[in-house]
Amino acid sequence: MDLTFSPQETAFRDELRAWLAANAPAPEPSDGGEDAHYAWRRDWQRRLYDAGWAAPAWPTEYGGRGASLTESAIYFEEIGRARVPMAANVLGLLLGGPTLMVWGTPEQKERYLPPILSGEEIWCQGFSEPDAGSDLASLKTRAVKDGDDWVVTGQKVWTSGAQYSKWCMLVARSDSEAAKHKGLTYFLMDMEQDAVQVRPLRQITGEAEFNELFIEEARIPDANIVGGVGNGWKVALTTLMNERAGLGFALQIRLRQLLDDLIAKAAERGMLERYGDALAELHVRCESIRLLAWKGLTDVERYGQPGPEGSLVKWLWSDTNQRLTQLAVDIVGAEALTSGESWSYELLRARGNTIEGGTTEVLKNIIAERVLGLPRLKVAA
Amino acid sequence: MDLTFSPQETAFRDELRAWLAANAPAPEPSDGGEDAHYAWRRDWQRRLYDAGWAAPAWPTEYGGRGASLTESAIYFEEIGRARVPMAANVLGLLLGGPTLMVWGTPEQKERYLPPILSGEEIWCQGFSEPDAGSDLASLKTRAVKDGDDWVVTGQKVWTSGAQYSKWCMLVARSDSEAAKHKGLTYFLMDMEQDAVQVRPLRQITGEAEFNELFIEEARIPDANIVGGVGNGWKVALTTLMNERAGLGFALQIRLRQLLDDLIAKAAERGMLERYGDALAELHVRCESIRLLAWKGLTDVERYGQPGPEGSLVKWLWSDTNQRLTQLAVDIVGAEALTSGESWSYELLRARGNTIEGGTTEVLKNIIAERVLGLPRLKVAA
Amino acid sequence: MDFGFTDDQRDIQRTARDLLSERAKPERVREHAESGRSDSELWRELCELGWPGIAVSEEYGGQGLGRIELSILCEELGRSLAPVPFLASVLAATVIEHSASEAARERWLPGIASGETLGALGVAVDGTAELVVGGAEAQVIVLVEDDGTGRVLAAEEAEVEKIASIDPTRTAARVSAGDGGEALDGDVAAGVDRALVAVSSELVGVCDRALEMTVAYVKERKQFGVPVGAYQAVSHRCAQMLLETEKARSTAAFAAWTADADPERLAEAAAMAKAAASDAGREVTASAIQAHGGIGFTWEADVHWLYKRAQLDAVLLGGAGSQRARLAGILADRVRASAAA
Amino acid sequence: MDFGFTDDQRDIQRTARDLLSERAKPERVREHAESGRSDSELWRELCELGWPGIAVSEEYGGQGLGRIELSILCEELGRSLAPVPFLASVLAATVIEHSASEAARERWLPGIASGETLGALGVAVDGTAELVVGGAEAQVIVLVEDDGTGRVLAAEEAEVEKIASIDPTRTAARVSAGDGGEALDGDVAAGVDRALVAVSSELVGVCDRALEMTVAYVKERKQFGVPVGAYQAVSHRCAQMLLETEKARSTAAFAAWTADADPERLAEAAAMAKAAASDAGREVTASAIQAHGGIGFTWEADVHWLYKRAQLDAVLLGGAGSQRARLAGILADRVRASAAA
Repeated sequence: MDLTFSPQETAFRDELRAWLAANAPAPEPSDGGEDAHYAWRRDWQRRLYDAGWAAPAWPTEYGGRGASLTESAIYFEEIGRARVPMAANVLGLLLGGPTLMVWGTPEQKERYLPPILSGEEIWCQGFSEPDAGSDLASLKTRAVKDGDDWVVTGQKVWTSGAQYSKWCMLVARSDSEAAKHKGLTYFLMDMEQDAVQVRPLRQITGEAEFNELFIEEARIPDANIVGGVGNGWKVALTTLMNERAGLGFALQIRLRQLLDDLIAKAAERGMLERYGDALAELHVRCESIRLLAWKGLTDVERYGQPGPEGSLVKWLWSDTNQRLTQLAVDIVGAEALTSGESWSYELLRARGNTIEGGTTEVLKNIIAERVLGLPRLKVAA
Repeated sequence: MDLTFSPQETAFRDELRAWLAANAPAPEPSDGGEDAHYAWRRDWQRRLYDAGWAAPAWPTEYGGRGASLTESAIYFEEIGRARVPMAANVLGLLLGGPTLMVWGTPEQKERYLPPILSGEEIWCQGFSEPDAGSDLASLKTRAVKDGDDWVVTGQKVWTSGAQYSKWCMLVARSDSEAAKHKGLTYFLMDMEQDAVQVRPLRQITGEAEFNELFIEEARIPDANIVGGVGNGWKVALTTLMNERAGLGFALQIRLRQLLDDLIAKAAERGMLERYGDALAELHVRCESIRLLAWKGLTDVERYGQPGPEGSLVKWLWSDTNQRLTQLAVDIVGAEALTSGESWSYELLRARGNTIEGGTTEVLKNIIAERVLGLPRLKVAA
Repeated sequence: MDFGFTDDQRDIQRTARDLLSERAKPERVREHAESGRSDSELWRELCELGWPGIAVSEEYGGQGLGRIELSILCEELGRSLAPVPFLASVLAATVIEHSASEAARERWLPGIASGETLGALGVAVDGTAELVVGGAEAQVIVLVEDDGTGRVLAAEEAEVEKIASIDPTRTAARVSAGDGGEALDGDVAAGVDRALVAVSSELVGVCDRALEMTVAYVKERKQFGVPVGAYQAVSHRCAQMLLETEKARSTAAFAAWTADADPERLAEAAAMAKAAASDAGREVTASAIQAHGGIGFTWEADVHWLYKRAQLDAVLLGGAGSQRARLAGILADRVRASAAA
Repeated sequence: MDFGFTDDQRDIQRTARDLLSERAKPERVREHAESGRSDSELWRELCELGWPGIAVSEEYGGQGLGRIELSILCEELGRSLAPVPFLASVLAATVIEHSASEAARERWLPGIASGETLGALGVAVDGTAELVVGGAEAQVIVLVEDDGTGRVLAAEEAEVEKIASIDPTRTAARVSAGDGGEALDGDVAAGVDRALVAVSSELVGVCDRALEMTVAYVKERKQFGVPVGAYQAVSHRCAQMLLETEKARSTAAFAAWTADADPERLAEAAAMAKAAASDAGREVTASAIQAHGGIGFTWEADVHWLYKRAQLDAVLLGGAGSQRARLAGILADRVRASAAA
């Protein structure tokens, strides 16, 4: 057990930290709405890209730095610590690219990876459907073969960045006869066609981070299938496996910063004594999240696969963020209930944490079944 | 809404309170173990009986006072408040007697009710089985007809007071062909026969409040069937419905007393400030339990059946008692972890509260299905 | 001993629920919330029915009914989230009636009772209240301080800065008293305690509605072919929501009863009610969002309005922590008194 | 950055687990607990293996290994509940080594390291510790006060009154120092913080075992024809037990690591570890009883021994509340320092 960074890891961190200190993003636009904000994040990705910092975890052959897992975690920690935004094309960088590296043909890699990295082509994810929820096997979007193309019809939901995206990682049912998770295929769907309509999905915060996709006979050529017809389930799992690995470290640091802000606020308002117990408990949780995240990384490095920590970290993080932002209402006062203030945004946004990226209920099921080996409940309809 | 007692209710309370003040039970025996303790409670029942206070809720024709529901609740509150024990034959008085009043033949009532009331014949309850848990329909104890008798074989568990009992309210499977809950019959089994063996079931407190019953071809005459052959499910439900009604008020008062003791202890040790928030929350819960218990009574009086409050009260009470006794460890210190002290006994005993008389999990199921009308989960084995 | 409503009280409850389920449908509430406007048409109707004056005594033009009747209306309005300035106005009326001078009572109460005048009540520190619900449209504002003093001010006597709170079904403002208005000289605590009960009852209504919406949703929504409400993760969550709601409801009912029938216990009962209701409000509405899954996080699902209302009500006139601190003080006094006895 | 054990550490863990699963089976633990006797045969064996001296430096006859190695043994002994005076003795050794005089170190440590001498450590108020685990059989007792002072005493220099705690797998005593023994003059806090880590690790072992027993039980036990572990009420409870256990485990591992590698962070890390482990110990073992249902409440089911051990360990050297109060102080200092910077 050694919880210090190696000289190489320290050098990586120092280089990045120095670069971030010298290369702040442009000032965050105060108006222009979500479009202006997105343009700002795209500009920021371009700066990262130009300096070789857009996706350090990608192999050098694809334009990354071949960063180790630890270095990759450091990358997200530092991005969070510097309070700079994520690169605009986060789904392409974290999910789409890595999925192609595993399942893509040489032609696909050559065609798609460079514009993901530079941010020229934004990617979004079309997995969830209104009636499917956590149940990927019950997807209803259909893909029907028509010559060298597939014709796709259906509805997707929770697709973030769809309005800015060129490509959608789409899982659709290509064989309605096959068993539930066997008839799925993973497509790259061109978003620039009239058959695809994007409708923003407004959240309780008032903003629209996500969208609904209405797909009415969209056309996708054979060449845009990833991993082969009928193999969509497996390919999608690769994407999902990548989902939380790096982001966890950024979220963890963000939580840390929020807690530090809250402690400072409590000190300022003379409330450290009164809320000391609650703040200390949040501190224990934050530290535990950090430690469990690093432990998960060690497991991957040693055994090639993550331990139970992934689901535990997500669960503990989301629960802790909700407690923290709720406590903030008591400490910060009116400001935390005033529309447009950052504390009130955090309070509302935190409610999504236990739903997005696997609800807490689903995470508990996963822990019970896959980690503890408890029997799966068979239900009769 | 009127949360005061009527003149009649006040008179009832005052009479009882005065009697209790003038008629304390004999001093609790300090040695002689459980037998001496039980003899003491039996003696106490005799005193209650002689003064007409053994079962005020029973109709006057059976030797009670025909007390109203409110008066009955007052009775248990006062018994708790005076810190005197329950009558020894508590299961006969609260469950056996009332069940017979509904389902018994005139002969059965005449034969069994008087010695229940006087405490001459103690009753115990033989419902639960080792493999059945909350699932009454899967009882395995068998009753086979043999002439004018039934021959019973099986095993029961959680029978409190079995070693002192003359009669056991026994539910057994009299028809193995019938659908699960249709083949049950409710018997009164004479415990004074060699075919019935009682083995004490030691609890985590070290004492044996409960027993296991091993029944090997016990004989029960036809005359001892209550409510008819095959009607055991319904008769047992009558017993179960009576189970918590009155006891809740005694438990609630006991909780109140424990909390008052704990607050006094916290004051004595200068810890009121530090544990003020936790103690205040316990106070809110105690008061809420009291109010919900009274509300339940109003519902029964108005609509003839209890509202959702019964299960809520049991749940909230058991959870609150566990929190209270755990908090006591922090406030009282070493004494609460020392074997034989009352606080350590309460700490350990409280762990049973969320299991006995319906586990919290079962109570939540009941609330979800019967109160909120949520669908029952159908499971496939 | 009777824990139920009288026939008259049940009539009030039924009438209110019927009216609001007709006149304050979710679409209408959303429409007003989104535009940040009060529902003046509905308010006029409620005023005609005499709602704002239900607990104001007849000598000041009110109906002179009790705190239980007021609690019934608060609960129903909490259920519906009707965008009307009811709660703020009755809170102000309550404190004015209990602790302002006769002149101030005569000046303000008839207008509040008829609905022509709007009131608001805030807790101030050194003369400034950071968040006064209803403060932006009130003509009369009552500010009370933690030390038991208070002032009643005409709006123009105060510095009123409008705030957009996260709950746009009501207005809010930051209010500073300066030297304006008139000091309260009566029993301020008695008024505030009654106000706490009214807020608690609104929270009970919010919880009740959140549970109702959730139960309806989880019966319909299916996952793996089964209604999600059949899974214990969901059904036990709903049971927990009911427990919290009933805990809040029972203590609020008790507090409303003590206000009229046993005022010596009111301080304790009001603190209990607000502590239970504030916790329940936060937890039950958060649970409602969670049980709705992804849909619950969307604007269109409407559960978030309940969450936002609960967040504001939970801190209004002091949150659960402050109420428990008060209670702890009461318990400490009691144990000292019994030790001295 | 590496969060795993070294090969040597893994060997220690495996060896300890194998040995204890053989030599400290539940029947044997129960037998000793019921008769209130230490398992002297097992203790002799552990002493021969050098366990009591694992973290004592070589100059005092120990193995001179680190705090992580000690934590591994504490966790395994916590898992097994072996009725041996290990924990009490190493707690005393830890404080003696860090803060007693050279003479006291030479006097006591070699005996503790070999197992011939038994030690115990208690937190005292005005010279009296109400509950000292291992105190009834120790030859050397260390008492520390909240103000950072402490004394080391031969048992005969103190007033030792045996107590029957609810955990009969160990002895306990009330200990008063009087004027006996010798004042500690070194860094008492550094010793106590390391002791806190050892207790935390024992609690992690207790939690781990409670979860293991529970999972095994709920896979077997059926209700309505289905293993109860398939129901979310049970399976989600088990997931929660794992979460609590891993939260405690990760902070205890961090604290053990800081003790040797980053002592400046030890105070914070030890407080975190003990806070997390104390809460986890209480909650996980209580959950284990609940998940076992009626059986869990019986003496024979053996889960109660874990519950009882956890109850004592949770308050040992300061419970979760005290640890969080310390942490709050550290956080306050930090925010003041950064405001000043």
